[in-house]
Parts: sequence; C-alpha cells; structure tokens
Amino acid sequence: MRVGVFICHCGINIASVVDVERVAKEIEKHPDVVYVTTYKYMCSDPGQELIKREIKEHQLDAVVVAACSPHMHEKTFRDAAKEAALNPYRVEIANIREHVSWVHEDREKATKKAIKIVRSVVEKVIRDVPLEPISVDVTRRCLVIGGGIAGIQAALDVAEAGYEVILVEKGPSIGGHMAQLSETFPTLDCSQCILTPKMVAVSRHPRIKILTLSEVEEVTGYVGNFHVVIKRKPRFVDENLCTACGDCEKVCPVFVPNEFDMGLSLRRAIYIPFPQAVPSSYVIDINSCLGLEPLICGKCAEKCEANAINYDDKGGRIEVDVGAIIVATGYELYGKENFPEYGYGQYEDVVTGLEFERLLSATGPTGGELRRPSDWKVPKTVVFIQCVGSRDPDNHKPYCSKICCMYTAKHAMLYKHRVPDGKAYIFYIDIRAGGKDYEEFVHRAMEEERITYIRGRVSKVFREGDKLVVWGVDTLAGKKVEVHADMVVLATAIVPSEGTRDVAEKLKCATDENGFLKEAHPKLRPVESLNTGVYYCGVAQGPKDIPETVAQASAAAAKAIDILSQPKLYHEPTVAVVDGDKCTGCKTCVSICPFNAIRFNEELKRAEVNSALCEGCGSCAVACPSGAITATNIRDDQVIEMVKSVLQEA
Amino acid sequence: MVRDVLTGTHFMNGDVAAAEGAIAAGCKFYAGYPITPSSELAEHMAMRLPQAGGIFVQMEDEIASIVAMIGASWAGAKVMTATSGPGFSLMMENYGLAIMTETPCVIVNVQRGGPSTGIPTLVGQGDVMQARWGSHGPYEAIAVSPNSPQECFDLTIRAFNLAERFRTPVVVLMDESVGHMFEKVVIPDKRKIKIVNRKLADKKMKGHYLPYLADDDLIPPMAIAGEGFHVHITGLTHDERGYPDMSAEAQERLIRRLINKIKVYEDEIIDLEFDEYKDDADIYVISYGISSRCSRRAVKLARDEGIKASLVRLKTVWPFPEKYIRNLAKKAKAFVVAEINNGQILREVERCAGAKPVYFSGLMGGRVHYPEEILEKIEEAAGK
Amino acid sequence: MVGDEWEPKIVAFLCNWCAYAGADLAGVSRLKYPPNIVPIRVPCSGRVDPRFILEAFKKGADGVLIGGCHTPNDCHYVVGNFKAYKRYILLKKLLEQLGINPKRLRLEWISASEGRKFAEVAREFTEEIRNLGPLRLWGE
Amino acid sequence: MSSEAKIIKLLRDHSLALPRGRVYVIEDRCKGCGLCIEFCPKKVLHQSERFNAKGYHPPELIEEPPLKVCIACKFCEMICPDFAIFVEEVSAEEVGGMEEGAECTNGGG
Amino acid sequence: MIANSHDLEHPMDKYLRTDRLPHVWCPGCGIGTVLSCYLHAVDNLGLDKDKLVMVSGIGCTGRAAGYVDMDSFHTTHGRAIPFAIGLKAMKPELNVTVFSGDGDLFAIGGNHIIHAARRNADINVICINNYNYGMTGGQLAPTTPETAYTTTSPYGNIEPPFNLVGLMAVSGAVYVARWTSIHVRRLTKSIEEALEKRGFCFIEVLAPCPTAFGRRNEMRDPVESLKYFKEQAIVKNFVNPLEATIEPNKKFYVGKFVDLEEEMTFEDRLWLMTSEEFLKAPSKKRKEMILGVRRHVKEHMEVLLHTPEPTEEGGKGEGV
Repeated sequence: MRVGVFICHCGINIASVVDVERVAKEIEKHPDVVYVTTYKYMCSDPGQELIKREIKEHQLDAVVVAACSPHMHEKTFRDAAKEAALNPYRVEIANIREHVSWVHEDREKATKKAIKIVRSVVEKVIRDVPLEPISVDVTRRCLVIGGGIAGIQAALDVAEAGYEVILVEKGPSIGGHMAQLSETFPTLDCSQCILTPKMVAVSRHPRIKILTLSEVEEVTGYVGNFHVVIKRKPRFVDENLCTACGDCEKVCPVFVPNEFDMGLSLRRAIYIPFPQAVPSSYVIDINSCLGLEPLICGKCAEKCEANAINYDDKGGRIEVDVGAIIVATGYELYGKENFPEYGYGQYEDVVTGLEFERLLSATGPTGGELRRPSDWKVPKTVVFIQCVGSRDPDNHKPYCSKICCMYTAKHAMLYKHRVPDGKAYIFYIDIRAGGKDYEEFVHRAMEEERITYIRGRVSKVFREGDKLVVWGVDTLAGKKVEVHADMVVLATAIVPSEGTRDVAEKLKCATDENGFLKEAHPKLRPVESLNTGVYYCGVAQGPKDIPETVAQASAAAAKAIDILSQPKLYHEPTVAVVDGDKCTGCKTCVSICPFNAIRFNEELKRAEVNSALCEGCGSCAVACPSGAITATNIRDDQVIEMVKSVLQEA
Repeated sequence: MVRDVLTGTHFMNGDVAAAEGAIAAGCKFYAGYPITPSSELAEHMAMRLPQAGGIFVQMEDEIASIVAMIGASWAGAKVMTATSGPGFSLMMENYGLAIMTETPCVIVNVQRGGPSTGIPTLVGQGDVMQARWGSHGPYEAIAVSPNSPQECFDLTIRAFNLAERFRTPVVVLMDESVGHMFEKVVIPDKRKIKIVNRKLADKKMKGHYLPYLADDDLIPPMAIAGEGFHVHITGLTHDERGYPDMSAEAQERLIRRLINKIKVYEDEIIDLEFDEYKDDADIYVISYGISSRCSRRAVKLARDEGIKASLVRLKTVWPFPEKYIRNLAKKAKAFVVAEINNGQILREVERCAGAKPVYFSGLMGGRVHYPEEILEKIEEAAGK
Repeated sequence: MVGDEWEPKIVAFLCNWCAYAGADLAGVSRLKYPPNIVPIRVPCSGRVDPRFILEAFKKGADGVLIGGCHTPNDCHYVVGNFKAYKRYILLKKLLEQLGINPKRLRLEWISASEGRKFAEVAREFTEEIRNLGPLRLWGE
Repeated sequence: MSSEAKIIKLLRDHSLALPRGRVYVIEDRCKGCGLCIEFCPKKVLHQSERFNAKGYHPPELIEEPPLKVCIACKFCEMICPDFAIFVEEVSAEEVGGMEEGAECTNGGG
Repeated sequence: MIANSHDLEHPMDKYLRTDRLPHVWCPGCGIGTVLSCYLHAVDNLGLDKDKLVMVSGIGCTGRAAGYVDMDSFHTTHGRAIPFAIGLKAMKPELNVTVFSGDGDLFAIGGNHIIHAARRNADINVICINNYNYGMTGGQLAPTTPETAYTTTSPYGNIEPPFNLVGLMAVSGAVYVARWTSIHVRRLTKSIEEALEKRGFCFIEVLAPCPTAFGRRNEMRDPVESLKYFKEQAIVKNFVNPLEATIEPNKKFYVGKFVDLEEEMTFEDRLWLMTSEEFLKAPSKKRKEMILGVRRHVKEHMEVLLHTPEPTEEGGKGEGV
C-alpha cells in the first residue's frame, strides 16, 4: 500500500495551533505511508495540483488530506484525485481544523490529537476499496411544498424549464400571506394585482398540478427518486365542478370569523377563501359546518346547481415520485397572546400588522376604508410599535424579523393617504432599511408623510374612554411619552409556520434554534438542505421580504432544475454488501433497514441489498448476527483499527 | 302475436290443456315452481305465455309463486299458478291472503299421492279437504275438478271466470292421471269462449273509493295498482277503507260477507254432471276427477247386473252441492263414494245423506280404481 | 502520558449528519473544549457496533462518547438513533458486569446546529472521566 | 371577547343575519321521544310542561337571537318519527322583522 | 315560533293517510323516521304518487304501508318481495318499494330477497333493521348481534347475525347501501337514488327499537341509541360490503356499498320475451338480446371484491 498524506496549514488556521511539521514527521513513520507533505492552502488550485502531481509521481494508491471538515472539501479532494486517476473513494479527510485547531489552544496537546486523527484516517484509507458511484435514473418531476409566493415562483420556474411540478398547499387556496396584503413596499403597488396573475399562471400551467388542502405525509427515497405520500383533506366541493357562483354560501346558516380577514369579518361554513382564490372553488369548513355525519343541514348541496358539493368527500392519499423537493412552507405571526402589556386580545383596536393590512385592503372587511374594528370609526391617531417580539432574546425571539421596519413605514404611509388629517406615531428600536429603495422609502415616510418616529420602547397600552393610551419612552429625548391613540398596530415577530417543523421532520431536514430551516451552508449554499435534492425558499428558511423570497425561490428552482436535468444521478457507493456464503437467512436485516433496501431472496435463501436504495447507514452490519453484512468502506475492521490508532500515544 | 286461442282439435294431456285453457281465458301472468305431476303445465306456460303476451316467472318456491301471482293480480292481470300436493300445502297461508284480500286468481293442483313427498309420479285425490280448509279461519272456497284433458281446458276457463266474478281464488283440482292423460281436446273459436272479467272500480270514484265497500252483489269493485286509487290492502281484518280493524264486529262483517258472496251464488257456481240413469236410480255413485271415469264403468257394469245405479260427477267439488245431494237422498237407497283417499268427499256425502247408507270405495293413491272395486261397493249398497 | 499527569482518553463516535457536524460548528464558532476527545466519523450512530466500544475500552480508552441525531425525527437514516439507543442501554448493563463503570459510556443527541452543546458535552464528559480516574481494566 | 360574542358583534357590524325558520308542532301527533330536541343543531327546542292529548310533552321553541335561533335546517322535521314537527323557511325580508321582535309568538297551542 | 293547531298541515301529509295518525310505533321508534325519509325522497324527486307502490310484510315495519296515501299492500309475513315482483312484472311502470323489517325480509322471507336480488327485479327494498322482532315482543332475529339479549335469547344470542349488505351485494343487487335513522339526509338521498335507479336496490337502515330491543340491551333511550349510531357509524362509500359487519360496541360502516351501472332488469327481460322480434329471432340472436347490457356475473363479483379506495389520480410515476 502506498499512502500519501497531505497536511494543510489552512493559512494559519491550522498551523498556528497544530505543529503540522511534527504531524508530518510522525505520520511518515507509518509503514504504509510513502509520502507526506504540508502545504499552506491544500484546497487552492496549486494545492490540488500538488496532490495530483504527487499521486502520479509516487504512484500513490491512497491519499489522506489532513485539513478542514470533510463536509467542506471531501468532494474537492476526491475530484482532484480522480483527475490524477486515483479512485476518489481512496481519498479520506482528517479533520484537524474544526475538530482540533479551532477548538484547542494547547499546541502540544492539539498536535498530538491531530496526529491521532490523521493516523486513524490512514488506517482507514489503507483498508478502503476503490468504488464506482452507483448511477440511478431521475424522476423528472418536482414537489413544491407551500403555495405562497415562494412556492408559486419556484413552481413556475421549474415548470417553465419543462418539468412537472406538484404544488402542495395546506390551505384551500394558494397565495399565502401575500394575498392578504394591501400594498407592498417600497413601490406601493397592490399586492393582489401582482400576485393574482402568477396564481392564475400556476393554475393554468399544463405542467403544474396544484393540490390544495394537502399535506406531505411521508417522504422516502433519495435525490432523483423521492417517493412522496400526500394526504389530501376533504374539500367537500369538487373544484372542477364549482363555478364559484356563491349560491351555496347564501344559504349557509353558520357564520364564523374569517381567517383571511384575520377575524375582522365573518364567513360562512361553506366559503371561498378570497375572491381570487386558486383553485376558484368553495370549500366546506367541516369544523364549523353544522355536521356531516349525520348531515344536519345540507342546504348548500340543495342550492348547488353544478352538483359540486360532495359530503362524502373523504380526501385521499396521493403517492407520487419526484426527483427534487422545494420547501416553501412560509411563516406565521408570533402569538399575540404573548403581549398582554399591549392589550392585544383585550382591546379590539390593538391589531397586528396583518390585521392592519386587511383593514387597508380593498377586499378587506372595510372595503379599503381605514376604520377601527371596535366601532368602525376612522381612527385619527394611530400608534405603530415595531419589534414586538423580535430582537428580544430574553423574553421573545432573538432575531430581527426583517420586514417590520418597512411594512410599518408602509402602514403609516398608507394610513396617512387614507386619513390625511390623521396622526401616525412609530415606536422603533432602530430602522433597518437595507434594500433597494428602502432607505428612501423610510425617508419619505419621515420627511414627506410627516410620520412621527419615536426611538424607544412602549411599556404599556391601556384603555381610557374610547382612547388607547400608549406609554412609551423616547430614548433620544430621554423622556417618557404618552400618546392617546385610536388604534395601535403591533409589528409582531414572524415565526416559521407550524407546517415548517412538520415538513422538516418528514424530510429529515435540520432546523435552527428558532425553527427556521437550516441551510447547508449559510453563505455558499443558502437554498440547499443537507439532504441532496431538497431545497428551501421563502420565510421558512428565515425572515425575508417579497423580492428576496422570489429571488430565493428562483434559486431553489434552479437547483431543482439542475437535478431534474441530469441524465443520471450518482449515488454514493458506500452501501451495505451481503456475503451470501455467510448469510444464514435470518432476515434480521430485512426488518432493520429503514429504506426497504434489503430484500430476502426466497430462492437463494439469503438477503440481498438494493444498492440504489441503500443509504449506507450501516445499521444492518451491526445487527447481522452472522457478520455477513459489511458496510463498504466503513467496515468493522476499519473502525476497529481507527479505534486502536486513536488510542495509541502520539 | 301468436294466437292466444289455438282453435282446433288437438291431442294433448291435461296439464297442457289446462295451460291452454288459462291462456284462452286471458291469463297474462303465471308464477310457479316445478313439481311433479304439474311440471308440464309450467313448461307449457313458459313456452306459450310469452307468445300470448303474458309473463311467466318461475319463482323460488310455491310460497313466492302464489304471492307473486296475487301481486300480479293487483296489477290487473288474470293470474295462475300450478302445483301439486306439497306445493299446495306451502301455498295455504297465502291462499288465505287471496281470500282475505279478495284477489282473483287460479291455483291448479295436480294431485298426487301423499302425505309429504308421497308418490310424486302417481295419482291421488287427497287434497280435496285441503282445498276447502287448507288455510286457517272461516271462509268459503271454490274448486273445480276436471276428469279429462278437454275438461282441463274447459274448467280452467271456468275457474278464471269464477275467480274474476267473485274476486276469490279458485282451485282447479286435477289429479296426476288426468294431468298426464293424452286425449283429444277441441278448442273452440275464440268468440265462442265465454270470458268473465273482474268488476273494476269506477275511475270517477277516485278520492272517494272504498276498496272493500261491496256493491249489492256483495262483491266490491276492484281497484288496480297505479290507477290513482291509493288502495291499502292488508291481510289483517279490515274495514271498507281497507284499514285494519281488530274488532269482533269488523271480523264478523268482513268474513260473513266473504262467505256469503259465494254461498249466495252457489247455484251459479255448482256444476254437477248426471248420467242418463239419473232419474231411474236408487244407488248414486258420487265421484270426481279420474275416479269418476272408473265409476262410470262401474255403473255400467252394475246396470248390466240390473242394479239401478247412477253416477253423479262433481265438476265443482267446492262449494259442495249439499242441496242436490240432500235432494237425491230423499229418493236414493244408498250412496257410493269413490275417491282416491281415505274419505274426504265421503264425509260431505255422509253429512248430506241423512239416514241413507254411504258406501265408500277408497284408495290410498298410486293407482286408479278398478271398476270392479267400485262395482263391489255398488253391489254391497244394492244388498247383493 | 507526560509524567504523572494522567489525561483521560476518550473516543467519540460521531454520526456524520448531526454530531460530527455539531462538532464542526463548535470549531467554526471557535468554542474551546479539552483535546481529550478524539472523534471517529461514522455514517450513523446506528453504525456503532458495541464491539467498537468494547475494543476502545480494551485498547485503553477511559471513556466513549456516541453522538447521534436527536430523537425522534432528526436521524438522517430515520431510526438509526433509536437503534443506537437500544444498544447503548444494553451495553451499559454489560459494562457493569465487566466491572467498567457504565458512566464511562455516554450517548448524546447533538444536532448540526448544536456546536455549543457539543463543546459543553466534551468539557463535561472529559471532566467526568477525569473524576472517575483511569480505567483499570486488567486489575493494574 | 368570546368567539360567540365576537360573531354577534360582527353580525351587527356588518348587518348580517342568520337564515331563519318558523317551527310548527302538531302537538297531538307528538310522542315526546325528544329526538328533535336532542339533535337540533342550534338547541332551540325544549320539552314543554304541557301535555298533549296522549299525555306526552311536546317540544317548544326558545330562541335567543341573533345566534340561537331556528335556522331552518329542518333536521327535526326529517328525524321526527311522528310527522309532528315541521319548519317553514322565513324569507330574507321577514328575517329583519324577526330580529326586531325577538320575543316572537311562542307557543300558539 | 311554535304553533299548534289541528289545521296544521305537515309537508308530508300529502303522502300520508293522516286519518290514521298517530301511528302505532312506539315513541322514538326509528321506523317513523325512515318513513319520513322515504316520503321526503319522494317529495324531493316530485314523483307521481299514483305510480308509487309500497309493499310491506308483517311486523312493526310492515305497518308502514298502512300509513302512506298511495297504493300500498300489507302482505303476509315474509312475502312482500314476491308480491312486489308479481306486481312490478305486470306493471313495470310502477315504482315499487318494499318497506319491511329485518326478520320479515331475511328470516322468513330470506329466500325471496336473495332471489329478487339475483334476478335484478326493479324493486327498491328498504329494510329497517332494529335487531329483533319488535311486534311480537322482542325475539331473536337473524340480525340480532351475538350475545345480545332478546326474549328468546335470554342468556345472550349465540348465533352470528347476517351481514345484510354483504348478502345483498353478493346476491346481485345493483345498489346496496346502509344508513342509520340518524343519517336522515343521506338516507333520503340514498332512497332518492334507489327510487331513480333501475334494478334491485337495497337499503338497510339501522333503527332503534327502544321498547323491545333497546331496553334489554342498554339502549332504552332512543336519543342514546341514535347517539350510539352517530358515534359508531363510519360513513364511507364503496367499502367492501362483505367486510361491513355489525358487531356490538364496535364501529361499523354506513354508506353506499354497491352502485352498479344500469343494466337490464328482470322486468326488461320478461317483457323482452313477449316481443315478436325476440320470439322470432334465431337462438343466437336471442341469447344476445337476453344478455343485453347486463354485465357478466363474474365481473360483478370483481367489482365487488376489489372496490378501490377512494383515492385521487396521480399515482406512482404517472403524469399529472
């Protein structure tokens, strides 16, 4: 065996703590190591060239690169080796940066640990066998989870590229929160006016299938070949037959608060989420309907001339194969019940930003006239409070919700347009307007629209007569402020939607401490998950505004298209292998494999691994009582030798 | 359409002749279940009834057969079923239903040896009393008894006419020998066949019509289903509206009328056949069906011996010609009854014979009488 | 060993997707912890054969750490973490019978975002093993 | 605000009204089985103190507008085994009037 | 608004012999409800009541025929079906419904109903299953659940009951449904479907018998019985009827089990036979005429036994 070891300084990242030369000297003692060198930046082009050259020069048949985490550059170095005609699976990485130099200060101890790590990896690599990637076909179809603007954009992009898309939306219509907005910053164009054409485009696109009231129940498989089980909740109205004439709604005897209007208006138990809903179909809210089993009222069906109402709708399960998945599950508002000091829920005229959007919206409960919910009078003084729940690591959410500065400025501005003689106050911590034309927008609010910005926090909101008294502090002036307002608008934090956590669990995707989807790399792979073939976009990944969301959606779509357009995908060959002679046919492995990759061959009476399905976890190798299963390139002997070598003194 | 009346001279057995008689009478619905020795009748109906524009249904059993027939009768059709002893037993409950609901229908019973399965392919006359009293409760019954294929034809038509006229089930009491006997049957011209149709409710009465309000003739006009009369028919004792009425008064009123509507018309119904010795006889042989043919020979032989015998044949077994027999008893020395059972009509004759002795020539079934066997009884009666 | 100063030797089997990435994040975040823990990368905590652990103790480890993904749903291989957990419970009993303090074996769920937790576990576990003293397997 | 109070407020605010029905009881047919009372989705029927000719207590209507009212679903009419109760839908114009006279004619029998 | 007056006319009065009301059924008995559903169905369809016929057997349910203002026949015990067959055969234009009980239809009349289904006679059968013989005092019926108490199973029923819908489905009914007397609207809809459908339609309706069955089996209160039905019934269409058994204190399926496409009815064939064209046709042609559009029995069974789950399209690998 001829092993070459390449030790990286990583500038000073490694070399300042680890004595790389000493590591090299120690490693050289290993009988199989024929070549050792150190280099400043092994990942750089000259570094890679060095590796390639030495592979050829020394006829190396295995390489260890001691550098950063294999999650960073394993692929880089394996590709380099491949160019030098060395099988990439005979290249291993010893992580002496993240696991050594960055976490230890004692040079002596760190160096010793590095030696142990490198030596153990040498022990592994000399036992590695050359492998060829397993090729698999690609299902040229994409699943997009979430029908907000992120999902809509991603679906359109993928479909336009020529691939089928299944757009799964939990609610009865696509559109998401953007459909609820009145106007958008900083251009003040009408949200629905720009969203509706996209919704229609999605609904009419021959390659997009929209599944509303649907949720992903189970995902199995791997990139290129995901198998997805989607559960469809019953709509009770056939969306293909429904003409949205509204006859059913008129006779429905049940009124409930309309969630689309944030509870500021009523809808019936049979309703259309909003006039521009896609699919343009009514839906029965089974929880408020007088009852289907037994059917108590049945008036809607009596009135429906199209015979679209089907009380027997039980929903269903749809199973589809897809090649890539885009997660766009969006956000919710941070619970209003968390702010008793602001009187939310106690005083009707304390509303959230989204409720204020509905009060501004032409399709909202007031038809676009700004009126306050308690008595529907025009509010003459409105106080806006920013950072409600955001940037408050002690009590609420530590992060900045990012859009509140902008939409509050927008709200105040739109308020002034609707009520020119009204007064608007904004309490803020500081203004973050880092977007194109954003700063200008805020300036306009302050200068032209004469909105009073008060830097400071609000401590309490309480009612006095028909006024809401807002107690706050102006930290610039250093004095208390008291405003007698008609209405208070809270810019509450945004949090990932309930569905995000659920979907993350099902897709085995990581989430961060705040519940947002955790991308593969915060800078370099911002739309990718660690699971190849699963991509993120929209607020599910982190707070962002519409342009950013749309950009990210297109990025995620591009990533998905990249997968879908591959003629073949290559699957890691580090899979389980059954030694047929040793297999006793006990079938233990069959039950243990979570991927159904092991099948029992009844004819030969032995287990067989489907290498396209095997993910290489190695559980079966542990469980196999007869030692017939081995995990390729992470065999028992390899691990045991690594154990031995890390325990040897350095 | 193929002719419903096959006018002409035919050579056919009694079963087939009865079927042709039914068709000639206007039967449009037959429901039955195969049973020997009546099966030929069903088979012939299956072939002929569709040709005559009627419906033949082979039901799952005799109960279903009679009930389906009653149902079809309420749809306005002339209806018939045919069976033999065991099947006739099964029909008895709904025979009662037909009587109670006053449903015109014809039941042919081709008798065989019994009880139980007995001797299916051989003759018997043991169902005579069953035809009279087979169902529970008080009622009047009508039964005719042909003794030749020709009569099978003729009396089946008569049975339909009686059923329609009196709104009641009529039994055609055949027996195996008559049913399986092949003879010449002359079917007359259609116009010469007398047909009676049931009395229907007047459409003008819609809304006021009472389904069980009898006319003066004791027979209520019948309303057919689907004509808008909205009749309610029940096997329960009912009032004129057809509504159940569980009082003794209602029972008395209804059942009395059901009996009377036959009793009153006895003379019209009863059909006796006398031979040429009727007026010059002191010993009367009373018989019906196939036995009457043996009896005729016995009477002949008795006459040869100088015994003044005469045959009285019951072409209608029920109602029993009580009045006639009582009249005969006035001048008769004795009666002889010949039948293939252990004495059924015998009891009726005994009841009417007063003090006059009644001699019985009975067989348990399986064969018909030798004329000598009856002759023996005639001789006994004559004191020889 | 340098002089009398005994240092605990700890082998850490870290699953590739969670614990190893968590350790990476500890590095990226420059969170310091004692160097006694030497990691071995395995695809999944479910790949950790109890034999590996026994081998480690046999070859002189004072402690063994298994790092896997959080239950119930984080495991990249669906249920590998549960398998690890079951084996861990059994192995602890076995260790006791072998005269090895079961505290020398530790299983931790560390997600890729829990660099801080990894560092803490490393510190804590090293300290715990230090307190337990060297493992004397052969009655030394 | 409870959700019911909120709905009542919004009904008033947006001048909406529930569809309404007029309930009729043919008291002498009633056998007091209570099915209409139990399965009324709006719980507007109650057993009355009255006896009918057969000695049963027929149901009576107790409405509390605007929410607790007969909405003419006619479930009582369908489930009543005795053909003793039925409901007439009230036209939209009449609904307003009924809202006013919330105490409306109760128990004509 | 409650009113009470003898002048009041119930909307269903036009189909009732109101002079016979109140009817004989006990308070809370489900039969009245089912009759109400039948009449509502008739009303919804706007059928000509002159052309409607109701045939009943004997028993509590059998009394139904006595209350409807249409041609109605209260026949002997168990024999409503053959009566209906005869009537319908001779007057196919009538819409004939057999309205009877479980004992009447499936014990004494069991033979008739399976044959009627086999023949695909164009009659609708509404079978009210109240688990026992109510009129005679609560005796064991072919539908009494195992272990249930009746007056003739004082130690608990030792006989397994019939699965009526399964029996009817395999016998050849083209429409088979089961509801309970709480599912009034769906039952009404189902009756409407049956009334409009040609061929043998069977609807089983579970109904409480508070007096005879309920009081011996902890369901004395009709309200409780209906709540029990509401709780235990799983509404689902096209469940394999053979699996839709009813067991005490277990969930059971209600819904439409079988709804086959229109085929030639028994009456169609009976009248086909009387046509000159048929009678004169050569035998091969006659065979064709008889088979008409009726599907092969085997296919029927396949449809029955492989009733697909109601799922959406878009299955594995298919285009969307």
